[in-house]
Amino acid sequence: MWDDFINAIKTLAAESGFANITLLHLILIAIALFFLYLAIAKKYEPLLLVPISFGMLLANLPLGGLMHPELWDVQPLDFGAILHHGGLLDLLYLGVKLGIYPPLIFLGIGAMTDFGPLIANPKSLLLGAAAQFGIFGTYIAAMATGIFTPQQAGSIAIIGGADGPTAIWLTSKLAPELLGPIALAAYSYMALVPIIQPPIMKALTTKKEREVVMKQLRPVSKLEKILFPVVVCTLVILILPSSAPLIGMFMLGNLFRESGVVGRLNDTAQNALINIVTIFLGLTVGSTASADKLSQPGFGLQALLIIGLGLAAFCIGTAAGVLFGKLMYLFSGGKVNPLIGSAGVSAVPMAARVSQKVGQEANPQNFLLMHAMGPNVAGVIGSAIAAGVLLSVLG
Amino acid sequence: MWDDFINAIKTLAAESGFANITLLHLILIAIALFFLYLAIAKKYEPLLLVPISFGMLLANLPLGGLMHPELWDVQPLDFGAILHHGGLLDLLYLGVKLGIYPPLIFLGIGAMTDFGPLIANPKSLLLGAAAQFGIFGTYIAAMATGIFTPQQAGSIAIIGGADGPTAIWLTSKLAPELLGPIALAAYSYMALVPIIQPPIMKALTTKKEREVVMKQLRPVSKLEKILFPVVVCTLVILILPSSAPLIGMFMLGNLFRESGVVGRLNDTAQNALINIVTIFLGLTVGSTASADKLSQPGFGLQALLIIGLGLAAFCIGTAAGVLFGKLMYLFSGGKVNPLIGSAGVSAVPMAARVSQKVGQEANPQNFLLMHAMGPNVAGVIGSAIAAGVLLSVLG
Amino acid sequence: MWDDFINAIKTLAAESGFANITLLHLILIAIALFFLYLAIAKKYEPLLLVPISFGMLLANLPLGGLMHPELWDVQPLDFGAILHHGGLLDLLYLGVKLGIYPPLIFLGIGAMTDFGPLIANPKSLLLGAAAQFGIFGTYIAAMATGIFTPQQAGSIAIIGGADGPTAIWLTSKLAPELLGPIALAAYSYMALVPIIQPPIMKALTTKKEREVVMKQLRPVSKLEKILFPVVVCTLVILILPSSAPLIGMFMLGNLFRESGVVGRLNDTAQNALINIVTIFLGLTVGSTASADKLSQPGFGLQALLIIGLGLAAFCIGTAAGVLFGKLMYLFSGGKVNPLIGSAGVSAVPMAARVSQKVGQEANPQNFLLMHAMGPNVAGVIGSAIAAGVLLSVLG
Amino acid sequence: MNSIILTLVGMFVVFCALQLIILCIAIYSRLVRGKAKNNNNQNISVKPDNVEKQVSKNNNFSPADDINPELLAVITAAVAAYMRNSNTAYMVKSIKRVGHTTPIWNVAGRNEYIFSRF
Amino acid sequence: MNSIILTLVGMFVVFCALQLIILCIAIYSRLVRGKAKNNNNQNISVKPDNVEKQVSKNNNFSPADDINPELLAVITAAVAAYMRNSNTAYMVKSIKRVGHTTPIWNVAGRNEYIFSRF
Amino acid sequence: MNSIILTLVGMFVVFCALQLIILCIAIYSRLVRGKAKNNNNQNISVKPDNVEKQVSKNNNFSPADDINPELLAVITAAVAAYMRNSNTAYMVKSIKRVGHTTPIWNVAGRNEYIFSRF
Ligand code: NA
Ligand code: NA
Ligand code: NA
Repeated sequence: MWDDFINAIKTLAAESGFANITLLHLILIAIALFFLYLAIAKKYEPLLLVPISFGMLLANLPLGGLMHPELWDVQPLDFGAILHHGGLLDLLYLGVKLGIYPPLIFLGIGAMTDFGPLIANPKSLLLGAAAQFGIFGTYIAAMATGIFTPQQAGSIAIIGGADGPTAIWLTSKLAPELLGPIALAAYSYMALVPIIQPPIMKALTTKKEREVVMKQLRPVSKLEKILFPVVVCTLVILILPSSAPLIGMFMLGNLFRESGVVGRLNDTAQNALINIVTIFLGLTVGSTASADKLSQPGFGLQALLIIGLGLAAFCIGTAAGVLFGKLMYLFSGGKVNPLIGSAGVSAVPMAARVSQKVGQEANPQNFLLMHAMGPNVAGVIGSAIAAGVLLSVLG
Repeated sequence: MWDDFINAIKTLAAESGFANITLLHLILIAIALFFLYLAIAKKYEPLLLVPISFGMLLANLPLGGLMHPELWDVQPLDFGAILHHGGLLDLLYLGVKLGIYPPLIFLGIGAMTDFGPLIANPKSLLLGAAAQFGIFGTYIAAMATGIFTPQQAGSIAIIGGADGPTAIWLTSKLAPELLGPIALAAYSYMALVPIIQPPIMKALTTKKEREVVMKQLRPVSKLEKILFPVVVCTLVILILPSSAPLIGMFMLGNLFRESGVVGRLNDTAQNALINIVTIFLGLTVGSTASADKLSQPGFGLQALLIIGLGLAAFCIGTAAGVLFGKLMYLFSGGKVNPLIGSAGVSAVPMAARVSQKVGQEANPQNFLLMHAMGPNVAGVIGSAIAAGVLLSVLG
Repeated sequence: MWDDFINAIKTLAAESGFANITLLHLILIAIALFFLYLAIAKKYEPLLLVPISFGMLLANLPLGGLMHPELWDVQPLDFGAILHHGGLLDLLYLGVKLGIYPPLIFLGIGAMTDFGPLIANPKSLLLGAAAQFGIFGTYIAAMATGIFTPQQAGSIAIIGGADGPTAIWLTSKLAPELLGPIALAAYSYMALVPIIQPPIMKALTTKKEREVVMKQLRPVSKLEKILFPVVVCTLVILILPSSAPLIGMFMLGNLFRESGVVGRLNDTAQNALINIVTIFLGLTVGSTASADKLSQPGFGLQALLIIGLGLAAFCIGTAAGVLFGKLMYLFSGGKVNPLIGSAGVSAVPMAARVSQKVGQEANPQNFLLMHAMGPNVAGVIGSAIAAGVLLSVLG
Repeated sequence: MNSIILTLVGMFVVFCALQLIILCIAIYSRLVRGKAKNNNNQNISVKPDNVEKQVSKNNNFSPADDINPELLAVITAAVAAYMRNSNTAYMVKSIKRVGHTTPIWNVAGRNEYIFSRF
Repeated sequence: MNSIILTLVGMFVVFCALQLIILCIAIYSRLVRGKAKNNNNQNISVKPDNVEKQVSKNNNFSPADDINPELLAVITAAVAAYMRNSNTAYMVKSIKRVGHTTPIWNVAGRNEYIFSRF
Repeated sequence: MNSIILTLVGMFVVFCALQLIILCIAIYSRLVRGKAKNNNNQNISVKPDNVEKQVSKNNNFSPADDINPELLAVITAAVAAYMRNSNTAYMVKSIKRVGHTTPIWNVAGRNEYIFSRF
């Protein structure tokens, strides 16, 4: 009987995580804990980074069976196998893979977004367009490295959109094998916007430009705000049908908000629904960064390049926004402060706050926040369109 | 390189919605915008009509790929194909097609419904029964047109139930090809109850009848309220098993409410859960009214007939309720005001308010609201039973 | 025409529940109503027992078609058939069968759990370990009856974990045919903890032991609370990977709570999400106790044995906890009150309150609540580990 | 099935089902109320159960009385506190319930809910 | 497709789309505001509709003014009520909005929501 | 596997796992508290971080003290305001927390949450 006991313990020990852990597991656990630290102690986009890094932690404790990367490498997907053999995170990951979660998050973000400043100054949409050069410039750079497929390059480039759900949505369609690192890079750099942007903004502008006080925005009527989501959604989807899931749900959420007649739905879209989806999305996206999946040769190099290219994407986008802002400064006869251009990268509302802060450093009487909110939300629309282009061309 | 650029733009342009839009798309977009206008500006049942009409708008922007009607025309359904090729709305539409959303909405409605007035005056259940003649009378009329199958006629008839989830539930089972128009008609006419009902009510009653002041309802104890959902659910499902999904969840919701021991579940059933389901249901039901689906010949005529028959259904139901109310007036020796009969069509709480308003016009001291709530909620039970009969016989 | 009418009524009557009800249906309906009574009038764990007993009621109204047990008896499961032929509760039951609901409930419970008292006095974890002897002792007893398979015995034994989601999770994997009775027994005995435990606690302790006043717990810093879920989750999953779904989500929920940076997610995890899942879980677990499923010979005996063994499990667990408490009393030189040992069975927070109450009876100045919370929450971790062992060995 | 037959069958089933419900409600209501009356006669002292019943008898749905001067003052103060910076003078002339009238039971439930959060 | 071509195409599409949106906004804004101005000229009496418009013009986002002394006192009292049993003296020196500035419309909506629950 | 073996194995694994957790908690608690003590010695001025720690030390769970007279008065007034139209005299004799005792940290979190909504 003692022997039976010892044997049973030995069997369990052999099936334990301690007996099956590898160096790669340990490295990835350390990375997960590092991002958890950033999320909690440094408050780096905690709403996403806490679930993402915890998902990454769970996926790298060996044999937990929560996530089975091999189920997702088959083309086409075998949904029967996923249902029969999938773990908890495999099943929740269906919502990512089927493209359900990111549009639902956009629904909630739409319900939280005030397009008033954009409607009051529609020209700021152009700044939101210019900043998308961060995406396409990075695409060129990623292709130039020669180690990424066009699909992978497009997914890396979308980090420059500074918009998490868009990045996850596009990557899950183009290059799901890179989902974990790209999501981590996207959210980390979004949290780092206050550090990344100011030097670029100051380098590209003169103090005189930064001191420009913009004139107060006109009030926007309720009717204009209600028409906005309907018009934008119709136009953008007619131009670029592949952007429909993101833009459609984004604008539906905003219509919930502005119509004022569906308070219940508005409340749920920006609370219970988006929170539930955020938990599921974060956990499962994080769990794609598992040692089982990432042990293919060359992945370490790819991950390092993603970190570098992601940073480049933010820098290029910021620079393009500021430079286009300088153009508008010139053409408007000095009425536009070029600092609001950097907000065009999205990263709502962080980038707009950075514009405000840098502006106030140059001139304490300068309140750019509301003016920067225009390009800021325009950047979300802009990156959704850019993602649509990348999906149309590369998908 | 310039040629490459031009070619790429040309390809994208050829794949754009502008290049692929047809007249039918434009008509349906216009209809969607019209219903959106009614929902927001006129407050016509906005909780459902905003998502429904937005879903219709999204489904008619060509090539958006959110909804693929061809996936749903197969018999039996190919769920693998839906998962592999479905868009966002196809996937959410699974909840309609599998019959999940309407019962969950009934769960929430049950949690919001107070059956107190009905328990205090159980005879008002008969008024809720009489008003269901609107359903069956319309069935006769729809069959008489000769262009509908019995299943389609039953789905059109259920508009007379004045109960959105019941109509959607039955139609998705009997005649899913008509889901969009029937849902739009049902919710529009529910919003129009204050305009449709009063002339019929006044034409069928004398001033003396309308002036009847009914005696105050007795108080209802907590225990009676707790027993009600259990008893009704058991009885109705034993009589008509096909009504189980609707009646079962309706009464579970009400038990959450009245039991007083599951406040958390009650709260979630009538808030987060029903709101999430309402968003998904509305969007996807609206998206079934897409040009791709509706281009079959004869659909325009069908849609027009649905509008006419739906109106007839409301009128017949109202008239039947009022006439039965007159019967009760006679048999009770003038103690029952026949105006509360019209509330039996459901359309909670609008129809009960109409009874109150018309009663007060005849006699300013007349407060019929609580008395009309009895037939009003009875109408919900009545139409769920009627839907069960239609499903049993035609399904 | 009269004949047609009579025939149609006859057909409907023949398809009605009244015509198809059997004695077993009636017995199970009576049992369902009895548990509904306990849940509402006696407040026995109403959050779960109201949905469970209502689900049981619905599943035993014949021909309702909400649940089809025959779909779940196939090995391996035919998900296509479930989607094509399943009723509402079959579809919701997928979340139980695929192991999704219990971990999500653990997410919410984790978000509601304060591990402070456990961190302040880590030794109380041993009491949470000792009480798990209730599980394994019952396993020996269940196997000794000779009528259960090892899988069934393991599922019955887990009742002794006094933790509903863990019991449902393990049973749905090992012996789904017993899910209904086991869930009912688990939640009923959890509600009966204030009746079951005190006699055992008093019988095994002297008055002097019960009078021991424990010294005030040290304050626990925020950092210690944040580290706890991460450390415990990592350790436990490395030791026993099969416990990952429960422990992982439990600790993620707790991290949401303690990190303080994801208030939105914390709020949703412990409200909307857990409530929605509780409704679905309760309803479908209850509906597995249907006459259609339970008509196999010998089931009655099995059910009676489950009732007896479940009670034994609680008694053994309580006794083991108290006895281990006495050990700690000895080794600590009388500083530990053995009464806190009984809280190790879980049943949060009921068992801790029982410790408090029995302690105060012996010494009115004795406040054991906080000290008993340590073993109490340790018991949850302990039973999740025990469930993992059972799954590893028997699954 | 002929559509007229279906109509007859349908209306017959609907009426039968609802008539049966009426019967059941009548029966159990009599039982419940009979029992409640007995209880009232026996126990004069106000137990929690009876308090509930009494409160439910006060359930007279008079929306006009529902909002009393004190509450009005509190609400006015709150509105004033919020609105101060918009340069307009406000006077709360009427406070209307939005949505349907709330039975006293809901109010009681709501209060319990509010206090349970303290 | 060559990566430079893709970049050109992408930026072209993004700019075109957003330029088109600018056009549309410009057009419908002019229509809406023209109509609103006409309405203002015609109706001097303050109708509900106009009140809405006026309030929305007060939408000047001055966070500093948003919290006035009365409200500060109320909040301070509430904090004090909660915190009394921790042996520390508190003084509310500054109250900051957490999160983004709330437009007046949100405040109005929130108030309506609060009152609808009474 | 023999059921007694399974029991031994199971209890062994449960005890080992929890014992390991005890070890880890003991180790990291010592580290954390050692560090906190050092910080306290070095910085006498009250920084935000330290305030948090001090508050958490006041976490003494005395439910009786939790509700002070002022708060009682506020609640009484609120109850009175709601209940006025039911013809009954009320006196708030005791206010009990519903559910489990709330640690001070929860109160702090709740307050932050409430204020973030202003
Ligand atoms: Na962007
Ligand atoms: Na009806
Ligand atoms: Na336990």
